[in-house]
Amino acid sequence: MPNGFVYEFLFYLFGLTAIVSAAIFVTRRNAVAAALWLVNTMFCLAALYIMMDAQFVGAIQVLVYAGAIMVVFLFVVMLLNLGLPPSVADIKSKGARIIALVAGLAMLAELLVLARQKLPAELPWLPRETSVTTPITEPLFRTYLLPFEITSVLLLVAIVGAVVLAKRRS
Amino acid sequence: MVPEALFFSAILFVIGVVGVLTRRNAIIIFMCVELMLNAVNLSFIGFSRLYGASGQVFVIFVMSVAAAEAAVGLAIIIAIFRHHETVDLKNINLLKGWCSNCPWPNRVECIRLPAPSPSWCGCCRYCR
Amino acid sequence: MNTYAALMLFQHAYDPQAPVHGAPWLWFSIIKILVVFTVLMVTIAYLTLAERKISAWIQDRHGPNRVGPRGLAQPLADGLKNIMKEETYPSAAYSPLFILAPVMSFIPALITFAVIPFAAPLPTPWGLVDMSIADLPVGFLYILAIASLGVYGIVLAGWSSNNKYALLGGLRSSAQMVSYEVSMGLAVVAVLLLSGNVSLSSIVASQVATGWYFFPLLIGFFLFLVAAFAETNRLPFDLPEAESELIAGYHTEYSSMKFSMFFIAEYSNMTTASARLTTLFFGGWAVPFWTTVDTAPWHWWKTVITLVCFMIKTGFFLFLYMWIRWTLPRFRYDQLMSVGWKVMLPIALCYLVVMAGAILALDAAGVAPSARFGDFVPTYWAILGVLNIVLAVLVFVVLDRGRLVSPASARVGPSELAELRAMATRGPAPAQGD
Amino acid sequence: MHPLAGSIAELVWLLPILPLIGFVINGAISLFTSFHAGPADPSAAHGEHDVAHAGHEAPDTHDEHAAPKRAPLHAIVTIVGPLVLLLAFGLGVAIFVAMPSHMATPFVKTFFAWMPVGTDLPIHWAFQVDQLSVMMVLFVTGVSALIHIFSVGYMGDDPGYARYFAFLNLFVAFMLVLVLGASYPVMFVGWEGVGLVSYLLIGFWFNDKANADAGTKAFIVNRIGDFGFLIAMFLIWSNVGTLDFSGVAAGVGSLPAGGPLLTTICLFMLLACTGKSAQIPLYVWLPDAMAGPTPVSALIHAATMVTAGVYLVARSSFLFSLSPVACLTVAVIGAVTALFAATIGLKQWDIKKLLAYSTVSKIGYMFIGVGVGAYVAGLFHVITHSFFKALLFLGAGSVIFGMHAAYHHTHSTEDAQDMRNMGGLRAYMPLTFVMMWIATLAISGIPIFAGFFSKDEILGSVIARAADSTLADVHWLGIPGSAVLYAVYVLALAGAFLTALYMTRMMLYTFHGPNRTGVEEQAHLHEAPPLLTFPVVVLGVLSVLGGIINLPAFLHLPAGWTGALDQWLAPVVGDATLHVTHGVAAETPHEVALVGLAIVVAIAGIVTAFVKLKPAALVPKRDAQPATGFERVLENKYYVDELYDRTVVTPVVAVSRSFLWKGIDAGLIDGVLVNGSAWFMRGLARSGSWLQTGQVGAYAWAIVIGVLAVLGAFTLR
Repeated sequence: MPNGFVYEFLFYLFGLTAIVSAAIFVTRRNAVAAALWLVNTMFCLAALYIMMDAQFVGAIQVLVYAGAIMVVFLFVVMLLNLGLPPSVADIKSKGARIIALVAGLAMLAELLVLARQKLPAELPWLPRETSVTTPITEPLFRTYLLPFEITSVLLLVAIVGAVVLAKRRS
Repeated sequence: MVPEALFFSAILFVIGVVGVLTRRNAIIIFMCVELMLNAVNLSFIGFSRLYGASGQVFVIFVMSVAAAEAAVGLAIIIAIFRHHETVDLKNINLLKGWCSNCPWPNRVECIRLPAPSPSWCGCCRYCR
Repeated sequence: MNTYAALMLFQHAYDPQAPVHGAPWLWFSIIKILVVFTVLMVTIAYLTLAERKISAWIQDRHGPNRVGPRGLAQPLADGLKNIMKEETYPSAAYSPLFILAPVMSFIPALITFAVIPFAAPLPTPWGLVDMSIADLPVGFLYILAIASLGVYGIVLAGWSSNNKYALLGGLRSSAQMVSYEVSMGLAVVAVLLLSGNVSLSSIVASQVATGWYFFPLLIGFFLFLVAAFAETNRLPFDLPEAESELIAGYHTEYSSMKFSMFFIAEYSNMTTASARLTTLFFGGWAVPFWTTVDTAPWHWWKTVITLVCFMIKTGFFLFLYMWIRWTLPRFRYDQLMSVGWKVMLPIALCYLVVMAGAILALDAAGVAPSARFGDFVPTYWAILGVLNIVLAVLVFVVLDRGRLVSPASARVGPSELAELRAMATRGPAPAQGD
Repeated sequence: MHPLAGSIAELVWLLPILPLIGFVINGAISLFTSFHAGPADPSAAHGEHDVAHAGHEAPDTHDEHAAPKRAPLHAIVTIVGPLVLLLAFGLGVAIFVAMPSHMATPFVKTFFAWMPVGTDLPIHWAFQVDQLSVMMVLFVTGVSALIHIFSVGYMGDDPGYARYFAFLNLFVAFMLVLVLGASYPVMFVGWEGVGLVSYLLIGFWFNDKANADAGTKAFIVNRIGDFGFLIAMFLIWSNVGTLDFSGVAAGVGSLPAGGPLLTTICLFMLLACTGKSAQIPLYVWLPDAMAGPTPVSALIHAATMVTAGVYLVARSSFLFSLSPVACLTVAVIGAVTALFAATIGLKQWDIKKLLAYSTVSKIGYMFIGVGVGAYVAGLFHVITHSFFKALLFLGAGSVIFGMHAAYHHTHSTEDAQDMRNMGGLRAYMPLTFVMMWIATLAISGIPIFAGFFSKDEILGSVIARAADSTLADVHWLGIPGSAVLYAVYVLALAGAFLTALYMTRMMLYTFHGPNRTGVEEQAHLHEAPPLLTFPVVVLGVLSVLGGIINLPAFLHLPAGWTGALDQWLAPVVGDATLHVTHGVAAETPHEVALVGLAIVVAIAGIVTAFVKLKPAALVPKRDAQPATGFERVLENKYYVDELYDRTVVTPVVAVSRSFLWKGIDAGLIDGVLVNGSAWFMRGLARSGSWLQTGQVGAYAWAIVIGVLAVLGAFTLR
């Protein structure tokens, strides 16, 4: 089990980077810059996943979120040419921001109180010899097979829906 | 490391919430929602350290749902942009049934009016 | 406890066939990073020369031959020129991203190399050193993930230049890469079916044991090859920088070293893609028909031979890149998209289903169940290979007949043609609807 | 291991399926050709004169002006309809042959768990093959097959030909489910099914409101009886815990014999029987059911469906035999119905109505039989009755067919079913005439003919039970059981006299005397085509020879000739019969004298008719004077329909109209609940619409506040 100073240091580093990036993302006026900060957050999260023995999920986090979803976001931003110049002052007024911050802090306080529960002991790390995809195959293809299959239907519906919505009617 | 992960997750989630509350750009709000989903994913991964690999499976599901949502949501945003030339949510309130600056904010009266007037906004289908 | 750990370390120190642990591992990693980076950079520099020489050869001329003996110092001169030239910053550009973009296109291309095993493990007094920088257990997914990030540099370059040609190039590139990424990922799933593991070293090990995947996964290889060309924005898919349409696409506004970095990124992408093709389909560093070299116990000369072998294979694919560049014309943009979505994606999906079914059927029929992971079984391989050939014949001969691949053959319908002609004589037609 | 296991009896599921296949095929043809094969429109098909025939059938025959229009795919229907019945009959015969001569236990074939209600009530879809059900299968499929063949000729030119055969096949399918079901619920499916098909067929020509009303009436009256069946089933289940016949037979012994519980169950079952078998007080639907095509009357309302009540009592003999009071009730109802319907039959002019009342009367006899515990006698009468009554109806159908054809040729608007318009048909329809006389003699109880043996066995059983049985030992409404039984005997005898009388009257008015049809029409009167006469002849033969299956013992025939049906049914109803007769075989005192008395009564009835009735004096319907006095009461069927109308229908309609419709439905439900809730919700929605700003930010705020509240609640917990 990789523990010790280096591990913890890196864990905190990635976590804090994720949080700082997210905070910057929320406050950027420029949509493209915001999206890039969000990508950074997602990278850090992928690193956290890998450090918590979820290597497969970490890889597809980069693949799906950073590589696909955020690219599509960027694509749309550019297609609509929204980034330059920052014409829309899309951040709300100061009062609204303060109220939102208060609500956010309240929610954070509540979440932290709730998170202070007694947690069970962590599971042992997988031995290095096993393939990293092995442990999730059992729940994915047996326990949650039906949701898995339904997800494929959902994706198909999403594809069709996106095509229909974005198609330019002549 | 699980409590730390939960801590990070909570903060990221709250940042996403605050983003949704303070922004007006539909795409940015969308990204904030994605951030919230990511925060939840982090919790799932943390819990999978405690309760087994099912948590990772849930993350996979969340990702596919997020992908589907991004596809459809962005398509909607493109469609809206084509119509309104903006993605500022302040101007997108068709859910209300009439536009905010319509002089006849009541659909029934709107129908009853005899002829179109130049002062109408023309943005709801009854005024048009 | 400490004594035991010390004993274990001690034992490792004197067993060159056991994996290396602890501090030596860190040092070896640093050394490998430095060496690989340096070699890669030099290779890339000389690839530019190779490209020009090969193009000259194909076009029956001499190519660069003034700097150094037979022009061998040309890359040095080019590099020097690029460093000395003036950096231009367009006033309307969004400068943070304008500067960041070349870096972001350069880095993913380089770090992909981190997981590729380029030679047999090297035994040292401190233990067995993997000849890859980091043998990630998710190496395969890592490759896909990092490859999908390559688009950022191009997209951001195009957008931040605030130039419409650059933006179009960036848009094209993002659409193109997203489209072909899917086919690429699906095409190589068949490799995973055969190898049963996602780590690249085990994929190579499986190919050593059972034979290269090129033959039993012929169509998958072909799909991957096409997708790799599209991913690297090389001809015939170099739409993002199509000179004739978009001046230079996303790097129109770039000059000097920043422009150069896009070139370095492109060539390192090519190198990485060639290395990936080698690793996934051509047995990686394995030497054909010489099992002694490919298997333990390891020895330093085996490492050397396999490294050379790997370089030859990768070099072949690099040559293929250049060869094709000077052979095939560029696709039109809509053709590119329709090939990606209407041809590549369905074929990749069907291929995956067919291969999975075939493997299942072979397993059920009891044709050497161990063939996938352990032994080389000619029957198994022959069946899959013949299946692939039959499928290829089906796709290209029977099914096609001017339909399946026709999106790529630039056919314009009569009405479309009339419209285009009208446009040519009268100027653009009035916008319809909307 | 049951002796039938693995034999052809395993194919018992095929029996209802075969007619069902016919139903599907014919029904599909009917559906897909519905444009042409809609209900016959009498005014369109027959010109103006058929308007007067409202309520009577009007097969479109022999139209000399245009070639007869056949329904589409006529040939397929013609082949499929009767063929499935013949196949089913063949299968029934095969099962019959496969059965051993003495089979102690029924062969129950379970197919699937149909309605498993927890572990308390495992209802399976199961068929029971025993002597009783096989007997019923044989005569149901046999008679039905003949009637199907008859229908091919009779209904051939009807536009709804395919629909007709679809219904007919469906009816047989349900009837087979009824007789084959191994438990009350399965039987109930058939029970309800035949009721449904009866409704469909009575209203076959539903363009005419009278026909549709007759169908509705049959349906509703049957439903009243079905209610009794359901209650009886619930009582059995709650007290015995099962609904399988074998299970109930085994479990019923634990109930107090003759106690109020058993009597209640049996009486509710009797209610069901009176509905299905048209007994007092629920007989009123059967005469009206003559609105359907004549073969339907023959099939459903004479031969098969109406005997379901008798079958139910026989099938439940293990219940009835334990409750003497209920048995006596059955017998009394049967006797009263027999006499009552016979008196009405005396004055009917419509040939089919007369036969309908005759049917009611005859089923009364069967009820007497099964009521006094002579189950075999009752079932014997069921079979012989199905022969001669089907014969009578089909003969009447031939007559109507001929009459109608004649009137059709002359475009007359006379009533083709009224006996006053007939007379002297002997000359024109000799074969029908002979066959009808055979049936008349059979129903009257003249020796040799089938009806004689079965009727006398019932009458003899009544006397035997009156002398010594559990029935004689109890009191029924304060009257000693033996007295009741003697009264039943007298009533039945009187009914027998009247039966001979009105049947002879029918024959006299129809076939004898001068012809009153009209001079022009006489030229067109002729015998029915062979397709119609063939089943009639077959049934005629059976009516003559039918008695052979259960010849009485006093004939002193060699062993094996007498009492065949008794021995055959002994494993099913033998125990119950013995239980009624104190465990010894019933001995009828003075049996020969009683038989002689019955013969005398029957002959007296025939002679009386010949002496008193003067066919020559009869005038056609258009010239007839309205009847007076008691005759008028009889002609109007004792005004029972009017009585029911006053006491039941009118109050129900009035309450429905004034209170349920205008008060509850329009006022409370529509006014307060539907519109009121709509008003309420509209008000609520108006107030809620203030919250709906259309701004996504506002909705996001709403969600966040909700999340804060929920998380807060968790925090404080």
